[in-house]
Amino acid sequence: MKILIIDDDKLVSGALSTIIGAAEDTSVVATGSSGEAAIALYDETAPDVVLMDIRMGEMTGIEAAKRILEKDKEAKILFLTTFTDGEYVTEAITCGAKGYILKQDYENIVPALRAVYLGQTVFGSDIVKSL
Amino acid sequence: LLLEQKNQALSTGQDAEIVMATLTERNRIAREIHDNVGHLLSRGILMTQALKVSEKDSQQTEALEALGETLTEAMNSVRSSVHDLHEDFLDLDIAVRELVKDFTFCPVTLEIGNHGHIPRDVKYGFLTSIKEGLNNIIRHSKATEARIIIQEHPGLYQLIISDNGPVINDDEEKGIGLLNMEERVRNLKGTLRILRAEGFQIQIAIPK
Amino acid sequence: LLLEQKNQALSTGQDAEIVMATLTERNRIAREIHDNVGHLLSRGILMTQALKVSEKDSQQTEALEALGETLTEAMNSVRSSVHDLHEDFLDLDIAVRELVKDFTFCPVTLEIGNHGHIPRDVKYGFLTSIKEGLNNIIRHSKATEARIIIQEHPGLYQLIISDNGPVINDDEEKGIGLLNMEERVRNLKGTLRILRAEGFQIQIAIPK
Ligand SMILES: Nc1ncnc2c1ncn2[C@@H]1O[C@H](COP(=O)(O)OP(=O)(O)OP(=O)(O)O)[C@@H](O)[C@H]1O
Ligand SMILES: Nc1ncnc2c1ncn2[C@@H]1O[C@H](COP(=O)(O)OP(=O)(O)OP(=O)(O)O)[C@@H](O)[C@H]1O
Ligand SMILES: [K+]
Ligand SMILES: [Mg+2]
Ligand SMILES: [Mg+2]
Ligand SMILES: [Mg+2]
Repeated sequence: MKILIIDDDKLVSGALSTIIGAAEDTSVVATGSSGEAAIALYDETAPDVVLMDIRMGEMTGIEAAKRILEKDKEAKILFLTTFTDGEYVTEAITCGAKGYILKQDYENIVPALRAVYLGQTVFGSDIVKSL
Repeated sequence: LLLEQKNQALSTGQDAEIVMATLTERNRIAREIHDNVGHLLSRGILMTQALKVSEKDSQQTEALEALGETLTEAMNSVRSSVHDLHEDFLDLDIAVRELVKDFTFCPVTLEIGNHGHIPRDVKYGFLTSIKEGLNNIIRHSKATEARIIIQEHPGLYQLIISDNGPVINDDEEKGIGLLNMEERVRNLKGTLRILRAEGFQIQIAIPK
Repeated sequence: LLLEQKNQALSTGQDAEIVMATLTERNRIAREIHDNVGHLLSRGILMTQALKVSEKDSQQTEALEALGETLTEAMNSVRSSVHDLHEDFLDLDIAVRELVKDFTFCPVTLEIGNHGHIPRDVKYGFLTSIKEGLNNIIRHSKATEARIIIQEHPGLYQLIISDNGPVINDDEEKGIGLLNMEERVRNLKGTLRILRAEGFQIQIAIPK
């Protein structure tokens, strides 16, 4: 599956790219560091799943997700969060994304991407573990 | 004012205000830590994992594993601090009991009905009101009994503070205490009524 | 009590108490973060350092370098939060000016002498006393002028709050406000004197 990684922290997207790229069934098609980049790169690279930071500077991940989903209802977007943060999480669920995963929960990031790829939703790692 | 009344009032003091200030500060710090340290740590955790998946040397891999664990522990520690901080840490029932326990001027009957989650603002409003109400009982009433009722109704939260002291001063003058209370209640879009009938009674209702 | 007096008193409110509560909470959190997260982070930094020394692959070495920087940044962030938290963050002069600025009942002359570092407890004691003193001026004096003096002497810190209001009530009764102030001063091993001569004067001295 082709993964697009968006995070405004390049060290984070770089590390994610290495981690995800190391799995057998994944390839990272691009990394970007803003909501705008997410929209452009989604069109350019047609990823199977977008892994996107929920909190970014100019445009939040949620806004970017909404824009992507406007153009492609089938888009599969998984948010990265630092902590389970009430307000964001609710929005993450209601904006049409496939859920969220804690950034530091590195062991579950690839499994979560697989779950989303299969059409499931992921809300934190507990769900992933029980899959 | 008798000395024992004074001491009493001293002890019920500014508790609720202080609890509120504390909460505000907690939230501020929680946000700060969350945004800064939390972010850097999660980056560090991911970088460590990336190093691990790229590492050829097994000894290094082991050390990276241990490093990952250390950082995860640090992250959990941050998370639990922040969680504690954000936690709606005020248990209204406990806080009210605390206030009542310290109140020795007269016996207080406390009736707290079953209630679900009460919004934080309402809790603090209730707590400050109870504090002022109890202080007023010490200062202005000759009550031999007081009663505090907290009740959740379908559309509102209700607080009643009453005492059985004879009503001496029945002009409707409000001091700073009651004005303050009124302002708080108004900010919560609620209503405050004062009854001076058999004793002094404060009725507060805050819509959900 | 006139309404404008009430509003005035509302606004000088519980500020100082709140500042103190905030401080206490900051310190608690600071200690917690420092002890837990700080410890784990410094361990993580050492581990990263060790990994770097043993690393053969230059790309990995570079990544470890970046990781080390991230963790150092996290550590600095923890440290600076903790520092800010621990910081004797109350600038007495500013805080007093703030109180005075909000005080519109009568003009206040503020004389703050040169002083070195004033211990935190003393600062808070002074601040709460000033707050109460100003509230009392609103509530009890007909003053047209007030004066606050803060002075460091070789062996003590001094605070004087005075007004020029005619002394109406010259029984020596103390309310909660002054009792509270007295207790605070006593806790600081200091002395509090009240003069009711030309106006009302509170003199506080705290030994170093
Ligand atoms: N429990 C009570 N019993 C009898 N009278 C009361 C009671 N509570 C309040 N009052 C009356 O209502 C008045 C206003 O109360 P309020 O708390 O607003 O002001 P205060 O207590 O006089 O002063 P402060 O501003 O310091 O609170 C009181 O002065 C008193 O006459
Ligand atoms: N600036 C002042 N001018 C004149 N009288 C004052 C002044 N400050 C205090 N007093 C007198 O001293 C008394 C005690 O003051 P104190 O602050 O202890 O109590 P209070 O202000 O009456 O009530 P509270 O407990 O709410 O502060 C007052 O009631 C008043 O008679
Ligand atoms: K791969
Ligand atoms: Mg971000
Ligand atoms: Mg009162
Ligand atoms: Mg007073």
